[in-house]
Amino acid sequence: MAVTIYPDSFDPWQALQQHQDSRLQSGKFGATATFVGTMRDFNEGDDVQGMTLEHYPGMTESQLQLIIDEAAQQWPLEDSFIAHRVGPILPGEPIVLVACWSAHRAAAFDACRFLMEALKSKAPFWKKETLADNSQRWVEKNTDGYSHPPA
Amino acid sequence: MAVTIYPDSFDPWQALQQHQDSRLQSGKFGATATFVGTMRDFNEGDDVQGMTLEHYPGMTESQLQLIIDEAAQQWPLEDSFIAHRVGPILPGEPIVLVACWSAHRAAAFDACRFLMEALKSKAPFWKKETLADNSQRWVEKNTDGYSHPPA
Amino acid sequence: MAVKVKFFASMREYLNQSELDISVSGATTVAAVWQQVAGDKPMPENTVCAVNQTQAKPDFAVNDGDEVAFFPPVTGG
Amino acid sequence: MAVKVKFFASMREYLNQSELDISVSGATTVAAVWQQVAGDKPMPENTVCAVNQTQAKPDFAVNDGDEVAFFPPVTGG
Repeated sequence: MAVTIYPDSFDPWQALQQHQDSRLQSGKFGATATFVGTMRDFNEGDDVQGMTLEHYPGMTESQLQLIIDEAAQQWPLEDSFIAHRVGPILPGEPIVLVACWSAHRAAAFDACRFLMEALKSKAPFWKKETLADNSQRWVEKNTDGYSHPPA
Repeated sequence: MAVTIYPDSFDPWQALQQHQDSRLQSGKFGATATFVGTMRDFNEGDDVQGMTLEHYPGMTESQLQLIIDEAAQQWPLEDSFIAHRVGPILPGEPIVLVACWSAHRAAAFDACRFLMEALKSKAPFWKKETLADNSQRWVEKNTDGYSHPPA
Repeated sequence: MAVKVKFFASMREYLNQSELDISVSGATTVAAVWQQVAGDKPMPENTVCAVNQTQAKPDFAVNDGDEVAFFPPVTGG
Repeated sequence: MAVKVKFFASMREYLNQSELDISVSGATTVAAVWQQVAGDKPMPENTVCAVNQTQAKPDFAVNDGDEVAFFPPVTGG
């Protein structure tokens, strides 16, 4: 169970590999579900050239640890890992990584998605976008994380 | 959209990185959901020391391509990737990798899980386990991929 | 007519055959192909059949040049 | 008593304050802390409040040494 805040660009696949090699016991987990959120160059119909990710040092880490603990109580996990970027960030750069390891796939899938939704609603991070014309705007709320049938 | 069959051990995180760098356009996807299945050293209460993965060359690839096409029709995906190991395999080695890239996370999560369940029920692969006492047995069926409420 | 027949996994071991070419006279089906190769060994209940690498039922018609395969439920992933 | 007050994101810009220490006399609440710092600027409807890094309602009681924070809905991930 680990939480990492990256002030600079990070490689999610390398972070996964390192976490797995150092923290997981080979042969004990059969399922790894991961999610990586990456900065897009568009949002809500506008071109975006950059973003700044602000957070609340201290509360951010403790909120992430709380949701990791909650997932560990709800599902039989071998381990889980959350990494999140802060500071200035460019399109194409990773923002967030969530990973869950379990003996079986149902728990890994369910817990990974739970962590991602919990993070989006509970962890104090805020995004400010810089648009193509250099104007800036705060992202006001996160999109829904579930598919809905077409109306 | 790509399918790869590996006759030797592969590194899923490196395969993901390579696929993403060569096939995806930076800034266009915001969500990557992945699943990695890894060989455990236990199954159904027994210690397992090795496994052989048999497949049906030709049909395996075409079935995997079919389910990738089905996912692409059902969700707005930028890309998806399935890699699967065949041949002799040891505990701790990766068996399968499924990855989906989309603008938004709901589609990536849903499609990744769909691909994994479809692969488990439709793609012609068969596992034969070697137990601690050197006896061998065919795995007879796959476990359910969804959590159920306790009875 | 000529038909290629393939067996995989436990089915391969059950019949001790992995791949063979057979010659069939007249109209035939997947079930008839099984019988021609397996003789009096019955087809196990959960057998999956495929014709030209697409899943097919036992009464599916087989044509000249077809590839017919028999295997147990899949267990990949 | 001494209270540390923090503002984040659009709330920081709204009040042009990021962090300050204030002195409060007698019993107080999160809402009273806001008023003491913000004066007549109303607390936006969707403001999230936290006391000692745990979310709290505006009527939550504040004690000596507490850290009180105000921020908009979170948008990470």
